[in-house]
Amino acid sequence: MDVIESGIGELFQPPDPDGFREWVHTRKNTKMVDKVMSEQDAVAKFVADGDYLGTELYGTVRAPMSLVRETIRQGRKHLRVAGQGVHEIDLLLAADLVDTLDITYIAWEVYGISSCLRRAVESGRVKTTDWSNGGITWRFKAAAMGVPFLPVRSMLGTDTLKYSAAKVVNDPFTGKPVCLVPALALDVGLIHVHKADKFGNCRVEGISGFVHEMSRASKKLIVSTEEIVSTEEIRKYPEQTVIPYYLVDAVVEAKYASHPGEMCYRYWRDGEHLQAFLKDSADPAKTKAYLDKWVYGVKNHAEYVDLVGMDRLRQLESEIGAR
Amino acid sequence: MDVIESGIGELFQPPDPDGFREWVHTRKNTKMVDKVMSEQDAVAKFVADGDYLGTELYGTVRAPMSLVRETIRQGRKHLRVAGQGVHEIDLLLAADLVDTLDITYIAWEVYGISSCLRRAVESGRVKTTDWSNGGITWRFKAAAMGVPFLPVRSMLGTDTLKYSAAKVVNDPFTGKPVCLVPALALDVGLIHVHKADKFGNCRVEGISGFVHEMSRASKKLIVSTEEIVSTEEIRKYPEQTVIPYYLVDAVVEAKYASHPGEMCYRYWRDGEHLQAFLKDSADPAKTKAYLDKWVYGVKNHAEYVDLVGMDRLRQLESEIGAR
Amino acid sequence: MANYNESEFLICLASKLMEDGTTAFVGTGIPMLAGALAKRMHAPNLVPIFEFGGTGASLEKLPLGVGDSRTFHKAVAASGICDIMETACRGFVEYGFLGGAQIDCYGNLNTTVIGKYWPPKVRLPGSGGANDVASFCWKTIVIMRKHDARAFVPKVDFITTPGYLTGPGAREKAGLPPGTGPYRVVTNLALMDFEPVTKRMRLIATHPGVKPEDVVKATGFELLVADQVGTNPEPTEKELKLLREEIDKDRYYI
Amino acid sequence: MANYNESEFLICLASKLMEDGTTAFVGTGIPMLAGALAKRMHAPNLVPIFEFGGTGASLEKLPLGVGDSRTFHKAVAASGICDIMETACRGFVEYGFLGGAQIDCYGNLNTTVIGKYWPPKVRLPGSGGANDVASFCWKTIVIMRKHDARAFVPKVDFITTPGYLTGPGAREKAGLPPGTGPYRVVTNLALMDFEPVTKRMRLIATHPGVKPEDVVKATGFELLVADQVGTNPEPTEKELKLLREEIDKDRYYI
Repeated sequence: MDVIESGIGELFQPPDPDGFREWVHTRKNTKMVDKVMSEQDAVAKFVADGDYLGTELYGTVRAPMSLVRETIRQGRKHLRVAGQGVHEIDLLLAADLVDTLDITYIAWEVYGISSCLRRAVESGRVKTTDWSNGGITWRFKAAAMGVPFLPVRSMLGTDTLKYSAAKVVNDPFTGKPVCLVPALALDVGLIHVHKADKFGNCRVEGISGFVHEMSRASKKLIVSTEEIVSTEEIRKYPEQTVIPYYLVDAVVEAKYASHPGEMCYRYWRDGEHLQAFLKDSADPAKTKAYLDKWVYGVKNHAEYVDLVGMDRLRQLESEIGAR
Repeated sequence: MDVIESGIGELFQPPDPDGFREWVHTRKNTKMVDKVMSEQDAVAKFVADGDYLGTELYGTVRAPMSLVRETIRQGRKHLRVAGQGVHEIDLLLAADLVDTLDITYIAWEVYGISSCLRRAVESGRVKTTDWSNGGITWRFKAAAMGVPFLPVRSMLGTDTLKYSAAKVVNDPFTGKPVCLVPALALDVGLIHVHKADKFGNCRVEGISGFVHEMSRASKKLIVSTEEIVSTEEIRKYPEQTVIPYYLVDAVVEAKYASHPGEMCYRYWRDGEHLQAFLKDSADPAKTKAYLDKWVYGVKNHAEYVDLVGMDRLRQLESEIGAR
Repeated sequence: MANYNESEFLICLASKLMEDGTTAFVGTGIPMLAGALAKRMHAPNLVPIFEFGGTGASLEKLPLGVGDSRTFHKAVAASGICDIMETACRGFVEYGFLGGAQIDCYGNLNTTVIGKYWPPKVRLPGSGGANDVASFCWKTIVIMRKHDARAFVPKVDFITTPGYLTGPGAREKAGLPPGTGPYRVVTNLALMDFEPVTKRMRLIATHPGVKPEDVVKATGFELLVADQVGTNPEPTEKELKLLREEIDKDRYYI
Repeated sequence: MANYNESEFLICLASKLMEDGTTAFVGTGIPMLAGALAKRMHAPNLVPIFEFGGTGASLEKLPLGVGDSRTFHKAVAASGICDIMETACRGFVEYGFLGGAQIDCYGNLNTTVIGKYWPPKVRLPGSGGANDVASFCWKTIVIMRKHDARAFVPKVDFITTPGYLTGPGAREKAGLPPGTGPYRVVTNLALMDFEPVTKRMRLIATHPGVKPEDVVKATGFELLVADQVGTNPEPTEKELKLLREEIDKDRYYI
């Protein structure tokens, strides 16, 4: 089972299952304790300069936008980021807080490509290592499984593999080449959910994206939630708990936290807001003005909600589809 | 990444992801077609002599007992079986239909050990390869992921590994030894669920056991269900679909099919029945008498239900805990 | 010539490539429009699959991304990216619809960088799920909105997503599942397939008014030409009406 | 000596080893009774974890297996075996409670075969989840109902489940997670730990009326004896009442 090929990309966060276990054993609390706190406290306590950070799902869909904005407000620097992203990573790039990117896709889907990404990478300010969406999610999954790598059958034969940090080996059972992606454990994960109790037991409605994998691959995990529910309710439908409490370090109540993105069954995306940012982001000065208004110009998510305005939010609520 | 150690156990079903893909491409139907049929037709069509067969969850809990009884009634022979099991595998062993076992645990939990297993293996009639529960489920998971193996951190250092067909290699990322378990794809999987629509979209309540992994690791999949629900209902809560229709070959409506085991939120186990079988199974003649009465002596699951009697079943329904 | 634009033509043609009752990975943009159109026209039982978890959505409203709530509205299942990608890896997804900035004669796609890797002249979005889709689906269909020598190049700057790589047998040698690969390329000028022996791109049909030599000339590599080059069907009134009044009434694409 | 039997003593002693507010893998049998008792006595916030998916169940009724509905009654999560085993692999489960037919001085357990592997003299159930539990949990606690030379052997016929394997450093060398291993052995006679340097089993406390030399004699290998051998506490009236009238009123075990 010799290594046939090794990607030449830098491994920004090497796999270390034993180190993860040690972290869990010494730093995580398996007691059910109340973890509800403000977004300021959560980010102050659990996001550090230089952290390797990840967000789920992505910028326009169930994204932890209020936590991302707070991270920017608190000026966390030299972040290393796992990027399947849209608005959330664009904001981090716009605020110049990112040093390295494990990138799979950063753009604006239907709206166009990312000016923030282009400036950051083309200038040489931000270093990149490329992966596929599957590839990076399987990296989270490897960390979530507590193993150092997973075998995958994509990325093979391409420059996506060459410029990644994956390896190719011959499978010792079939003899055929298979790609191995190294486990990716986050220093800190930010996840926004529909419902959580005060201990951190969480539910997500609709697609699960990679919430299962990323929540289990995070050394520190901050959850924001549209609403806090009772533990009695959690215990009634235990199969709906996608994130159990012991994974979670902080629970932040934050209604509309995914704005300007959508939250399925709650509110639709704010297309005007997103497109306005995307347009502004082509110009560094206008990008700064956006940050000044929507991030630095508010003290917290409550003020952000006021700035958006309840009329607008009610409108977005009316535009989301029912089940 | 040399192979440090190779288990000496026989690999009864070698991994073959490309073969699985070819099966899917030529034999599975991605159209949504009505798959409701009788258990007789389902077993006649989809269980063959010599098949590698698996069941989920296990003998006393959400087990596909009606399909197992029908498989025995139809006399399928030379089965190869993946065994984490209780009553369901005991019955297959009692009826002498099994040639080989990938065994992790076959016994009666709180009630005691299995006489059927002892007779079958100690006589040399049934060959075994041993695994841990985690190990065999990760084998299903490997097949479900479409990859030839998964790395795992258990089984290492033990005879469970030595007598398995796993391999130990040095992980090329950390340099530390890790166990590789080969993918295990079933020829046929039998699964009992709470709800399914006519196309095979299925829901399970409570713990999921290994339903996700086994359903995706089965070339042919027969599902029995406590009730058939409308596809409209399925489409209303798509996140509750644990088995999507395209995995399924047959849907069999079978209320009380887990009897004498339990079905969470529906009916509790029939402890008297189970313990009576366990006692009888110490004696080959009494074992045969049990089969004659409860398997061969009824034509189908409907007759089995009559034999058990609605009074008894209502009693078991009353004994199951609410949410 | 009927009253339609290039995007509308592209969407209608891509739509016709979507088979009823089959599974298809639907990416953002043209594939979503084509899928929504196909479901209303000839393929009501098409099962659209979106990489973040939606399977079998109704597509009553146009999704704006591969994870938004329209990708699992009235779906039969809403799981996550691993389940979807692994389902594709097991061979359950027939078609994958993709786009790219550059494509070569073997159908290899670039959506990562123009120029060298780092720092690049232009940083593009990256693979997203495209590499996985093209690795796993039985038939990949590439949609290129502008057929010219900047997009159809002898050598892509970066192979983001595998076509036939360096030619026959190369996918299998790399470890990709056998029997997979690019199947069709749809552009604003023509429809191409891949010649079975050499695995090189081949012109099989042009749009009304487009000559085969126009397509060859617009291609930056030597494009094979089938013995019989057909003509692609124009959009019908019904298709155009559906596109304009229902599917893309906000005009994201058309 | 108060009015209790060996099983009751064993259950009460095992129960006291369950720490409040921590996570513990609970296997079928004695561990379930001990867990149910601990939750009613000193450890109401014990989080019982069952291998087929139940996390944090109330244990109001005694589970009869590791997958039955009582293992997730009023639980905080009900997932599946992979999630649970992987959670343990990531280091989230502190204790694992196990039993076995044979045990050696390094705490290696046999629940697979007596005699040679195949065909064996006696075929036992197999590992079940025990191998995984003992590989991943920080502290494994072994419960042996009969302390004698048939069970406590110089060499187990089959190492189903890892103790310290061949001695210090062997687990790590095999690739098992560092810092893990057997922590206590509870029997009908005594309580043992593992001497930190040699990783050999060591007597640390006997039951009332049992002398250290009785335990040494009943052990088929050379049992180390701590400098200070304590006496294990007897079951209290309250514990016995709970066991007999609530937890195991059907007398599966006591």
